Amino acid sequence: MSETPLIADLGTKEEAPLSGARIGVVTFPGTLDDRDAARAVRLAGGTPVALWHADETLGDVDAVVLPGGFSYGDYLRAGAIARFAPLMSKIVDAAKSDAKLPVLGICNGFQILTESHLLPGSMVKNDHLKFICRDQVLRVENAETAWTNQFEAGQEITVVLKNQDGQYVADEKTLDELEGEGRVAFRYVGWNPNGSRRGIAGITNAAGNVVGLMPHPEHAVEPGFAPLDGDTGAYSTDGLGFFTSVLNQLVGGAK
Amino acid sequence: MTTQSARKFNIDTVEHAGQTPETDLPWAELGLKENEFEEIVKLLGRRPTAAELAMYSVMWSEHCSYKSSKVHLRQFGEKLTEEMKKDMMVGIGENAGVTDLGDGWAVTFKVESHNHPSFVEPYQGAATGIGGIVRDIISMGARPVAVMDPLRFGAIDHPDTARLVHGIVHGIGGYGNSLGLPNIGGEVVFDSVYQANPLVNALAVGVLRHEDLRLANASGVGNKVVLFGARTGGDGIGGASVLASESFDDTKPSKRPAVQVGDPFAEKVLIECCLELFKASLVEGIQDLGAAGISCATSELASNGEGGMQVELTSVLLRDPTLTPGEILMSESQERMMAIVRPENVEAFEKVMEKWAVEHSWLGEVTDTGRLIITWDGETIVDVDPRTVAHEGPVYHRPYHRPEWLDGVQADTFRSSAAGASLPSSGEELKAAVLTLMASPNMCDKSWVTRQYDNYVGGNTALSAPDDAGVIRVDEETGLGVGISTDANGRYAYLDPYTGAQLALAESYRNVATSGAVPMAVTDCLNFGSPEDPEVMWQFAEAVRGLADACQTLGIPVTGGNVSLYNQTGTTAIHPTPVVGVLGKFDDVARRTPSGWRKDADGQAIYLLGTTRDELDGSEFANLRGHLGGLPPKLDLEAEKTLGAILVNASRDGMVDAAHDLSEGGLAAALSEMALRFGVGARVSLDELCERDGVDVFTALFSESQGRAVVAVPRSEEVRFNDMATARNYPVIRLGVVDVLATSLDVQGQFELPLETLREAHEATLPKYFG
Amino acid sequence: MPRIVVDVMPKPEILDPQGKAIVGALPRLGFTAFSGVRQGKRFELTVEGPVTDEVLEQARNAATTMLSNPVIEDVVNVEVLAEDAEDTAAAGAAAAGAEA
Amino acid sequence: MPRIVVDVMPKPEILDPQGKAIVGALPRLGFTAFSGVRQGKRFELTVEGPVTDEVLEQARNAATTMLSNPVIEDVVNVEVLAEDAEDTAAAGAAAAGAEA
Ligand SMILES: Nc1ncnc2c1ncn2[C@@H]1O[C@H](COP(=O)(O)OP(=O)(O)O)[C@@H](O)[C@H]1O
Ligand SMILES: [Mg+2]
Repeated sequence: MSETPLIADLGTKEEAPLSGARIGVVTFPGTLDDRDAARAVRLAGGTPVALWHADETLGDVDAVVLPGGFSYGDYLRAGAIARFAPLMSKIVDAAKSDAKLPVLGICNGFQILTESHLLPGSMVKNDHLKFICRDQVLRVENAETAWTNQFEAGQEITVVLKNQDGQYVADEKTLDELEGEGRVAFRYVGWNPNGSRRGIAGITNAAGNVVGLMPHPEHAVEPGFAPLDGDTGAYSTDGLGFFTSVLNQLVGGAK
Repeated sequence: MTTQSARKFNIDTVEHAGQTPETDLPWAELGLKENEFEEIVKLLGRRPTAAELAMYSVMWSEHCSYKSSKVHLRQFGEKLTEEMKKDMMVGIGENAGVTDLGDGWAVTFKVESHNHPSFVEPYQGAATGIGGIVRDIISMGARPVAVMDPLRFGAIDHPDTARLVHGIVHGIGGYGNSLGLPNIGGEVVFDSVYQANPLVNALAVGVLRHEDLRLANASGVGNKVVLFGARTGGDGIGGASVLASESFDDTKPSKRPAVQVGDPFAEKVLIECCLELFKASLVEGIQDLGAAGISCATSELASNGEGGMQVELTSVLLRDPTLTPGEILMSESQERMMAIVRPENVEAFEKVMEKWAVEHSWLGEVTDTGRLIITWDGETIVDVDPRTVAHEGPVYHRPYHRPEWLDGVQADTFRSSAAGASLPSSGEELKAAVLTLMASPNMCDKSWVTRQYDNYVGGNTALSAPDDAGVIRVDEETGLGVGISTDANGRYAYLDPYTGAQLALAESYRNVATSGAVPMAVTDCLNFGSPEDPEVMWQFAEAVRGLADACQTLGIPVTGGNVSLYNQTGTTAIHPTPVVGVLGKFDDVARRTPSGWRKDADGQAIYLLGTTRDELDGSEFANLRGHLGGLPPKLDLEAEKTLGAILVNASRDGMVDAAHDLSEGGLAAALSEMALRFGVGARVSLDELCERDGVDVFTALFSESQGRAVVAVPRSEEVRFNDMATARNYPVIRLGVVDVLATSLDVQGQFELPLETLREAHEATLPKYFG
Repeated sequence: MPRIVVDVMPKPEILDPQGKAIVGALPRLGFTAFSGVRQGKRFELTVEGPVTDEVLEQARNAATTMLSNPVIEDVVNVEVLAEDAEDTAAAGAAAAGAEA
Repeated sequence: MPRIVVDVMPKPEILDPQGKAIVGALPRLGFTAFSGVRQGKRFELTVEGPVTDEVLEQARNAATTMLSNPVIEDVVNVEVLAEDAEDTAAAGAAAAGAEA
């Protein structure tokens, strides 16, 4: 059988060739996973650009990541106060403009996107009322968006889930619309870890440039610091696909 | 904003104190002893003002002054060798110790207790425990990078335990998760001795570049003193609020919250804001505000620096405008820091505050008068030598003696007791015993707890629960990193506190080495009963002596820690519980060793390092049968060093793919945990081991002999691995092989335990009690 | 079905991080009229039958023992919801609540 | 100083996990009178001066734009706190609040 040291692949820090695309990563007071998101962008071959919530302009970034954390402590509602940051109105405008700025909201970033009404629905407390941190398998339901075009529809990927308010809710009409338009981007596979309606882990807007999800792809990008794939027992770097997808899209690459 | 100078107080000034020597002061209510009060009068040459009394009373409390423990803790310094000092950049005495990692990197870590507040209000008590230790780390100039939480609860089925478990775990997660600090390890132990005295110890670790190191001193005459972060409220002053009398005014509200509420968002902002200050070199000295609040920060900064400081107290921003000066000095409001800033940096400092929307107020400046002068609206209410407040408090040589009951306890060995009769011996009995052990409250799976903690945030966690040590990458370029473990066994320390403390250190050391890190430094949190009980004091003295001696033998220094006394209800003290944290270094965390074998490890050889003796006294097995007596396992520190070196070398040279130390629950626990880690089975035989060490199968499985570890060795490395152990004269024996197809732990000739059965038993316990 | 409202607020002397975060954000949205905000909890308890004294007493007890943490919170109000009050008489043995 | 209360409740059609947990726990403590529980939020906004119509309007706006999320919550009440009402007249330009 295999004689290779189990952890050997950690040493190889191959980074993808730089594409030159500039991906903004926004920091709000209370943001936690901003450095992690920047690392993921870099490992995927993009150039991370730090953005500050109070900035008045977006600069010349080609896409934006709203990372995880507890902006303003999530004290009022997750993402509720961050939504009013000066930079958010710029992001909302750019996302809705003809240029269709690609925006990815991860965890707290997803919550900010729903609070901003860029994406429908909202998140409430996990049904078991506890914070949960686990390795999570997702099914990619829509592989056509700016952030998922490097996956295959139906593909199962392993990333990290960690949150307190991760239960996705929306009224039945909205849910039916999301399903009908193929806008459910990711679904939990197996046990539903937070009671989300219809097992929804992430959604996209109609144009496919704005994607939000509760799990954390930026924590599944580097062997040794990543979740384990349940089948193979190896480290999962499935999260890289999110960032290579947007880089691919930015250079005009088709699926 | 309220200007407090407008407020009507009948202020007790220094001048007034001089004129009214006969005034009755509530020193006893503030916890001072008569001799201590007399000492204060002697130091000042007059009666203290109300504000001075407030300062001395909090700073001379057991918690802040270490008055009962100081004479013993000295040994940690006295027993330092040159070798131990080599990498120690900052030792005991500062907010946290600092260890050099090379390449210009350094690491700081410390463990502290928040036991009593967590019993009163579990969520907030535990949350603010994390908050407090993290501020200690920030104040060294470091970025906090991880936390750990050694916990002790009462009996798992006691009605109050669920309240404490839920609140405390939720509080630790609620605060730590919100700070973006991965939780990389801890302990969960249940024992009825902790019923009304749960232990909530919190450890934080931070990293810094050498040039960012900051100390808590106020140097540079004319430099400014600034208080920043949250506003000051009545937190932690206590319901008594005897200082209401300070204003000789009974119209003010006397209700002061004894409970502090944490604001993790404020602390997260404080972290980022401090790091920006350090990076731009905008602060000269910095001190966190914890116990004793402004009293502590001003007196420590002043006495560590030029020796003088002048502060105007009405400049402090308040959350509760009715606070008296004494209360402001005592308040333990969270999420505050005090810093010393050069005048030319004031503007830049304010820019950083503005960026992060952190409130701040300039309180005064550093002087060379040797006096700490605090004014209230210009009138002097404190005029003291800061050293007498901060460092020259009372020191007690409390009487101690060996408890008379100890001989009886030590004579009551497990084998000789009724509990030790009819031990499992058939394969079926042994199998049942392993299942019972692995489902027991102390040995069961802890993921009900650890799943509530973020262990991924930061992207640098290389190992966390359930591995032997938490491992954090420090430098992304080189992979430089650290591994940390915390351990304590209160039952061992009860049977013999000297050895018990050493065993805690040895286990922690072994855990760190098992993960592949070279042990470098120690932090400790000494949780004991009342120092006024000579028998408890003896336990304390013995534990400190044991720990200091063992550190010397192992060659690693204690760089910081904390003492928590009075953990007792009535005359019943908790087991002495010296929690020991060991920190080790990795040149490259890519080489860290997980505590179980993976799916691609089929056919790897399983070896046991070390010797198994008949050592069941104080063991988890004895605990299952409700027995506690005899002597704890023997400890050979030289053997532990050798074992550590073998494990570190094996990891560095890629000779082992998995390793797990043996501690509570012995070999039975180690093999079960290794198989469950990634759900991969194994076939082992204990025959050769039993023959070599002269023990029966039961003893081989459940003895808690020290100096042992199980490793999985790839076939290609077996020769090298054996040679290395033999060259060092360390006992090593091949137990069997990893078997990916086997879905069980097969102890040949004895029993075959399906992993599913084992997992179910192991994982069901905490959910059963806590939902 | 009648509902009983229980209002719980953080004790005045206790730090309220929630309220603090909100009060900091309000002016940025142009809401400048407020100098302080405190955030508490409001519970609505649905009662099956009529709200007897015994039921109200249960609500008061639940408020202090379970719905609030007396160490850091005060129960500031326990009352029958006015808008339900007229139903109350008619309520009788209505069907079970939606949430049970 | 006068305070304005804003009450926010989860929409009836949105499952309220906290309310559900409470309704499950109540009977275990002997509180059997309640068939449903919903947990919402209560905000108390402190006003510096008198509560003018303009101030109340600000409170209503803050309630719908920031203090609640219309997708999942309803603002069920915005009113001046009764117990403060008598102070209100007298309040005038009192000193600043503690929480700012
Ligand atoms: N309260 C806790 N917080 C975080 N991790 C914990 C906690 N309790 C236990 N763990 C982790 O669970 C694992 C098993 O704990 P324990 O049996 O005490 O380890 P060991 O015997 O190796 O010291 C370790 O990885 C430990 O760090
Ligand atoms: Mg271990």
